[in-house]
Amino acid sequence: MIKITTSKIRLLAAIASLAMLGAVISTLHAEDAPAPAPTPIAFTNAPVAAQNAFLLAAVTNGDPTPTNIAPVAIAGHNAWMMVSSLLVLMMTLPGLALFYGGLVRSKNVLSILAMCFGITSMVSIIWWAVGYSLVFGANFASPFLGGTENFFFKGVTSDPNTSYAYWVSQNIFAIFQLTFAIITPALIFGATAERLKFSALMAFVFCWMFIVYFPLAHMVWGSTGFMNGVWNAAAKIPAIDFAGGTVVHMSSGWSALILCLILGRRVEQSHAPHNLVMTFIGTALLWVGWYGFNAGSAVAADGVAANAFLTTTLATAVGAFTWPAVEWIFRGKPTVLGFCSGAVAGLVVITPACGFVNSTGAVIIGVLAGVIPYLACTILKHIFKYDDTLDTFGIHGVGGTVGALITGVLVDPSVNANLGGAPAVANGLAKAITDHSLVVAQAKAAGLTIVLAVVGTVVIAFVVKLLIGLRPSVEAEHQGLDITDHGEEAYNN
Amino acid sequence: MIKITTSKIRLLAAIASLAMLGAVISTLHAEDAPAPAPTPIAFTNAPVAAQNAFLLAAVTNGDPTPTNIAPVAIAGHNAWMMVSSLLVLMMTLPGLALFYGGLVRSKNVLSILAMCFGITSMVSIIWWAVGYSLVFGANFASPFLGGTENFFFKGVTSDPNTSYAYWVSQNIFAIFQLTFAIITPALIFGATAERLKFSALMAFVFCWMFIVYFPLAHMVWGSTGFMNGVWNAAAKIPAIDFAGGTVVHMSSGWSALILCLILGRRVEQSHAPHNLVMTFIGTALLWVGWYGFNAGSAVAADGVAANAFLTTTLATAVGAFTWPAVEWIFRGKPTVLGFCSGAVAGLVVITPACGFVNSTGAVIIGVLAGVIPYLACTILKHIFKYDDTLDTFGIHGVGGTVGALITGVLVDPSVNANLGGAPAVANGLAKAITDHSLVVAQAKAAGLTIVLAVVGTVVIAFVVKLLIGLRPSVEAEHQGLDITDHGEEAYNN
Amino acid sequence: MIKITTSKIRLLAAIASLAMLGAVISTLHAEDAPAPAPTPIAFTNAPVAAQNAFLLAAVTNGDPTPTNIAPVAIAGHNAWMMVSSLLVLMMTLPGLALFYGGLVRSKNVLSILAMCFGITSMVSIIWWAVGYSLVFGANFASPFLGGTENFFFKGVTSDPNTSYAYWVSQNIFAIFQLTFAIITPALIFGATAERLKFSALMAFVFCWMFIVYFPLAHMVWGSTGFMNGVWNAAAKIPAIDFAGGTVVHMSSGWSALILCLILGRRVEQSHAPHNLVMTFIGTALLWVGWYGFNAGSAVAADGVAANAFLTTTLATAVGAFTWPAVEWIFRGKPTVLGFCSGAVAGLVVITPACGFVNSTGAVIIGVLAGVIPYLACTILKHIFKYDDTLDTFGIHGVGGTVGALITGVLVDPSVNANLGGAPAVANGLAKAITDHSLVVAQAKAAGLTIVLAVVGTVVIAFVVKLLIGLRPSVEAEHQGLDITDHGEEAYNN
Amino acid sequence: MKKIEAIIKPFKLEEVKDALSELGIEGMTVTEVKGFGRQKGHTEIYRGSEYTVDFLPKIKLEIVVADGAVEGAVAAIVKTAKTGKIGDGKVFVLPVENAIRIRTDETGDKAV
Amino acid sequence: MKKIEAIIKPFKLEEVKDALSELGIEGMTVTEVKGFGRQKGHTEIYRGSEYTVDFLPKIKLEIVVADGAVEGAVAAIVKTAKTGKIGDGKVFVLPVENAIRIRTDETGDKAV
Amino acid sequence: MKKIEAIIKPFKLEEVKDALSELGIEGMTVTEVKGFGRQKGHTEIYRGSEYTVDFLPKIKLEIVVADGAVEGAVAAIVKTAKTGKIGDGKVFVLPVENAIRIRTDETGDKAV
Ligand SMILES: Nc1ncnc2c1ncn2[C@@H]1O[C@H](COP(=O)(O)OP(=O)(O)O)[C@@H](O)[C@H]1O
Ligand SMILES: Nc1ncnc2c1ncn2[C@@H]1O[C@H](COP(=O)(O)OP(=O)(O)O)[C@@H](O)[C@H]1O
Ligand SMILES: Nc1ncnc2c1ncn2[C@@H]1O[C@H](COP(=O)(O)OP(=O)(O)O)[C@@H](O)[C@H]1O
Repeated sequence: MIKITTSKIRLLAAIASLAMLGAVISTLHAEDAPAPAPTPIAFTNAPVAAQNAFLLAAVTNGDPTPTNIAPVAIAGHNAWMMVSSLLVLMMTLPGLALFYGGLVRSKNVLSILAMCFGITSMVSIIWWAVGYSLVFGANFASPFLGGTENFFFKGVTSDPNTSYAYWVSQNIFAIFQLTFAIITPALIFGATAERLKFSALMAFVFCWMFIVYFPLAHMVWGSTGFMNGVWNAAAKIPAIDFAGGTVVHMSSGWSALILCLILGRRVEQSHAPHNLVMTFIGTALLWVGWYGFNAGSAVAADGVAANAFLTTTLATAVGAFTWPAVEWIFRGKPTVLGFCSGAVAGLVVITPACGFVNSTGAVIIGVLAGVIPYLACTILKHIFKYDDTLDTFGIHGVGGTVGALITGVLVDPSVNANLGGAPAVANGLAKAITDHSLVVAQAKAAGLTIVLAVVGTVVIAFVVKLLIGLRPSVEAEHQGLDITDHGEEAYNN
Repeated sequence: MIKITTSKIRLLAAIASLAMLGAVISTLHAEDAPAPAPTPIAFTNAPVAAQNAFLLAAVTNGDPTPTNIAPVAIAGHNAWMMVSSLLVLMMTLPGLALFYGGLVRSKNVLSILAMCFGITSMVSIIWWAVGYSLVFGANFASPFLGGTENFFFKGVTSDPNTSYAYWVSQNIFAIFQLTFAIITPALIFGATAERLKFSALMAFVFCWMFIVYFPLAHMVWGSTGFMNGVWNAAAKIPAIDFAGGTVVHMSSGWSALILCLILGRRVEQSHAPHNLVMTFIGTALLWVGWYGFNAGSAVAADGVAANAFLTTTLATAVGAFTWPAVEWIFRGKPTVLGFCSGAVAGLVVITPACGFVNSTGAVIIGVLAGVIPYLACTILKHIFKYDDTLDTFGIHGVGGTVGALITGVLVDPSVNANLGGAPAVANGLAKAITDHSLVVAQAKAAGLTIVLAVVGTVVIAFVVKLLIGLRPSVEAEHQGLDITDHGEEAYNN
Repeated sequence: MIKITTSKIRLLAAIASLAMLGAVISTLHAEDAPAPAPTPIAFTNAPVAAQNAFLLAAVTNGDPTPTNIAPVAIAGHNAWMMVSSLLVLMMTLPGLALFYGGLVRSKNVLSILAMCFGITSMVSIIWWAVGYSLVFGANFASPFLGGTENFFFKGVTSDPNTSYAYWVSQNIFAIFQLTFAIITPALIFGATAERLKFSALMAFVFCWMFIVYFPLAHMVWGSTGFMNGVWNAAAKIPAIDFAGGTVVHMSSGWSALILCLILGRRVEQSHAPHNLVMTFIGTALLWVGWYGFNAGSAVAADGVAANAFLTTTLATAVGAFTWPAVEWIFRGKPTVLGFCSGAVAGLVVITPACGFVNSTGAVIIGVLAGVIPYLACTILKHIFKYDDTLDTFGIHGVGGTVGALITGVLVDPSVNANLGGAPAVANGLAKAITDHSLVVAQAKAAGLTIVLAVVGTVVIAFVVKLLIGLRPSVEAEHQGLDITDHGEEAYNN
Repeated sequence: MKKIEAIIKPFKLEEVKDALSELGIEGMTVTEVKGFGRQKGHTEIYRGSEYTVDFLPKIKLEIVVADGAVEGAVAAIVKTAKTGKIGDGKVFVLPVENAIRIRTDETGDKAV
Repeated sequence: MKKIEAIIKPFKLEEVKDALSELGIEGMTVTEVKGFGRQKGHTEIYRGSEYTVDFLPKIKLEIVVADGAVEGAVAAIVKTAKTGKIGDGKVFVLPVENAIRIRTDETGDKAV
Repeated sequence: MKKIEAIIKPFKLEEVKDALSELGIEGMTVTEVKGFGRQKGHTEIYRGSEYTVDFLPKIKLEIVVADGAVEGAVAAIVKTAKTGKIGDGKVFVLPVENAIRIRTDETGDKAV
């Protein structure tokens, strides 16, 4: 028999009405696509010099515009971007799920896995239907949202979308970006672990994508984005964020803080992680997968990717060294959770910076990552007494904010020629770097991100609370969400 | 001291005689290799235009034939195919092993791991000795089996085998295909989990490779294959199967059904999975690895791979959304096992279609994958009361069959130019697509696959039963196969 | 409050003084860099023929020297080397940690994870500061150590370091090599598991990198290296070691033997692995990651990498087949640990050979790997009664030595043109291959490696023992190192 | 009141539980234990090391019942848990002085 | 001397332990057990298969105390472990004939 | 008949088992338990949260023996399990009214 409970009806109603809302908003400013570029010539018709320049550009991620030959997907770049995409997917499934899952009690581990899986599947569908277009489309010609032209992946073929990459198939680019849209909301639920209903989660994320993620991602990475300093000549805030310090970590971290405050503390007191080996595996897979996240954000297998690869490694290793070293000095013992936390913090803080700083910058970032989030998780949290279960705010919120700001300080234009490209010159980014004033734009971008995340989360959380409620009953919390929300137990005999 | 038990002698005898048989059969029709192509010219001696066309073809997986320069292994494609190969290996070790292993009781988990590992190692040896040649060789000039020319990997060098890929080293291609030959028989043993002797498994798989897999793989993918619609101008059944709906999933799924019927039900009644986190990790690694399986089946990092990457992602996400959604509606709760099952079902059903359908097709496939295998596992299985322990038939058999058929319906020639290539025109595939009649060829291919799998399995199972027996004693089943077959326990203190 | 214990002060003192020592030694012979090569011409200024030759060389890892155009990082190779690097990182985190961690008691599993993580982070910092330069620098012009020119990654940019790879960014190459420098010392601690203090480990590894690893790696792989037969025309011992039979496996395996002898036996008697599934996952990830290790050691996605990919697969599969087959025959049952051990042994023995032997050679190596380390772990160990907890010596020491020697026997110059390159001709390697006398050079290289590892380990171990002690108290050993060294427990509820 | 402690083979648990339920026994407590006895263990070999497993997995059932119910309960356990093979286990009967149901504060026979 | 065996809900362990400590009871032994009783279990569904979970996780406390301390200890357990919901558990009191502290060879009441 | 319950340190299990076997005691049942007592636990810190571990891993041995064998068994346990350090554990002796061997229906002293 079909069981339709009231809460399920409310959930569906909530989702449906928000879908409406999203669709309405998203078509409001729909305009025609920008005028097409002049017709390119066929490779075979181009002069030999142009052909060769084109081929060299193809394998080194150069700019083919002068050759007037239409760029095509090139094996080396496509290969790297497919790998990067599957690596970032692996960060969520199983990486983050294990990292978080190991830290909760055994009676709640499945609820973590279900949240990661539920978000992955739902966000994929939204992304295909409207999300990709709202972020990377252009026909709104708006600094705040993309366009409608790629709804339902219309026009998302194996040819490149040259607004974002000359040599990578657009369908791979779309999936690569999907994996970011998946992991971002999944990060939030570390802060609310062990006391948020699965149905509430799904409704929350549905709304959050439209209200927080899509606008923010467009502002930072969209070709017409408000804060896209590197690629949008008209960016009002010429900030830089290589792989998502604001879009991914700050947005999720600050939303996590607000949501955990709204939820209140857990019923049962603090507890030990149920399986630190699981958390360790998750950490290791996050690190490995993060190369797709960071070096993949070059959207090419070029020198910028190579630099991001290097800086990611160093910052993570130094973070993983510093955090337990601090523990060893102040607490007497270096812990495995300290190693894991330091590595993740290093990854978080280097994220916005990885394609813009050199190896020395990366080491400095690693040290900061081992200290500041450590203090946030141990001292700040105790002072303010919020129950950030798995320290999402402490690591992603604080770490992301540190990363956004420090990128403005440590930026080294010699590692990334795009920092001096035409758009950067036009919108003032290049000058800000020479003047050492980039940190101002970074602070503005960080501030805007915090406002959007906080306001968005407050609104959505109260709507969801009203419609279907956020917390399970106290009984259910005692019994564990695995049985009450999913009717399963993780471990049997 | 050496313990030679009777069953071991019988096992060796069985293996040896089948090896004989295989070798005899395989050399029966050995003929000379086909006439060599006209001698190509050296790159440096070719005209500049040809050189440039060659280089462009090299990085975009184009056809170099017009340039008359011999193709070579190209970094981007080789890189992608090495990655794909290791991803598909990861699907079996540890992916499938964990997916299956988490679902059995803790006293049988090692037996699952041992089966995956045993198959991996044995099939690798067979593949090197004769398998690759029997599938991808040509000197039998037969639609049903390959040839003898590559026995013991003779001639399998770092140069491309241009019958299958212009720009990928043949040794990588051979290993890539090996990973398919490994996972296919490994899938079968989900249906017979907890009640099949390890020795029986090894003997069964040995025979099954020769009788079912090698012929089937040649028919579908061999350059002279009976059902190879895309590449064999002389294919009798011009069907399509991008990454193995028939070869991998139908063959294993239907063989699994038959084998579990022959074995009979387990002694102990139904039980809960011993570790759903393990199953979850396995699922995630299957998903991640499947990109090698599906996008790797383009045997290049080109636009077709890119499309397969996209469709695989969408179908899987939608499958993972639909299955637990159906559970939520009909059973009251979405389960983690539902997410895992839906994802795997999505992956199975998209497999034959991934390089041939567009994103809308992928979403439709995802929905079907979340519903039809669900019904097979919950209703069909109860009606017919077969003990398909881990639902290999329900997911791979049923899902694979759905995939094979639906590919014929949803095929979109605009995503894959090969569907209109010369062989496809010659054998009628191109016309079938325009006529919307491809599903007929697909049905024929599916039917032939079922017949081969069923008959092959019946014969082999009875032979193995006769020689060494299939099931452990009831005592052993109670104690668990880990101790009785391997003398080990998975978990200690 | 800050807890500064005596042992911590001693540890810091030890590390500091060794850092001094290292720095002093490393600058002793610092000289100017070798004379720069003639200025290359820009791509656009080169003749078309040269441009095309350059482009073909770029995508096939050819030698661009004749074109006189400066090589650049090429997408396909960069992509493969980024993938290889993250694969080798994955071998340590989580691969090796799980492989070892599953084999110890549950009260010591975190100590294994902490050692892997601690080594990863500390070695990364040393590598950035001085290690890379000491191995791959050149300004000492010494066969025993590199140079100072790349201290703190000075000059390590996204352009290639053409002494080691024409088409790969140097920063990726530096990280790729870092991952080798990480896993090598991490291997050692299998032999001493369950009875070595974390602080002692860190101090030991710090010293060991300077005294054993950096010199050895330079000797074998440095462009001016003493035993670098393939690339150094002036190599005194023209030996070959494709991916680290001597540098990685022999050095760690022999050091492990010595260190476990110095430590003495564990307090508690032998025990069963606490989680064989964990060990299985670790094995699978080691296998998957090892493709980065072996095929990545071509430092290009070319035909040599392709061959290494093939041979690695075959040797591993055959090793994984042989070891449990031997168990089945002599002990009555094939074990999962046998499969895992055989696979790892296969990987170890093929490591030095993978880029130099053909598929038949790989199969022979697999058989040897399944038999000789098996005997070392079961018979040798019992005869000499050393407590090599997790058989690091049995598998890596013995297997690495077998691999180094057998490479000299099975080498096939047809799979790797570099074996007949100019340096190989100059230093006698090419002749040794034709004469079938290469095994002599291999034996010399192996002998030198053993001497360095043994002497280095003895010295370091006694120094560390003196300064901070090696073993925990008997009480601590009973309680388990997880609580005593890290204040955590792996598993809770 | 008596406490019946039964050590049985794990796969017999369901059957024994059902038999006791049929007798109207509504409560019991189950523990996973390891048993050492006449039933031989086995040897496991991990690479070179032999490891003797003497302790085999068993289930311990604890059931507190009124004096009058002891005999029936013991008989039911013995009957359903028997396979006739060594290692079937034991039943022990211990005196209990009092029982309290936490929820209701009931004591004595009413509490079990 | 008596042995008190209390079967309680897992999340009550800390509270009960603290209550006993306040009474000056310095030792106890805790086992994770599964309980079968009036408290209904639930049904888990794994794909097609239903799986009924009758055995719910409980904690068993064992405390050996001098005769005089029994009453207070039992009262403390009952009070703190009570939620008033079905499944709160039981307390059983069994006779103990002797107790020995391994470390010191002390016996009887001094040993507990 | 008596039941001896011994709470010991985990790494002493093998030794104690061997000592009992030498006395001719052929059966026992072992449970992993957590003990709370005079032996101090430790504090674990997970990022910011302190977590006090009072319950330490112990092994509970249960051995039912004929009355005459009690003394020897207890002495053997105490002797082999002693390290002299706090936390060595306890031995309790409880009366048993009956024992039945499931396999053979033997009862009383013959059953143990
Ligand atoms: N004297 C004893 N005291 C406590 N438990 C015992 C005793 N003897 C046997 N047992 C338990 O009963 C189980 C079965 O005993 P065993 O001697 O193997 O076979 P059987 O019950 O057929 O005689 C043992 O594994 C152990 O758990
Ligand atoms: N007769 C009994 N013997 C041993 N344990 C019992 C008995 N009855 C109940 N229990 C234990 O007490 C727990 C709670 O009992 P239950 O009947 O569910 O609720 P309540 O204690 O509220 O009556 C059970 O789960 C079981 O562990
Ligand atoms: N009164 C008691 N009742 C039941 N178990 C006890 C009691 N006192 C101690 N124990 C058990 O004995 C173990 C050892 O006791 P403890 O007080 O730590 O040291 P010692 O045995 O040296 O006095 C405890 O961990 C607990 O399991």
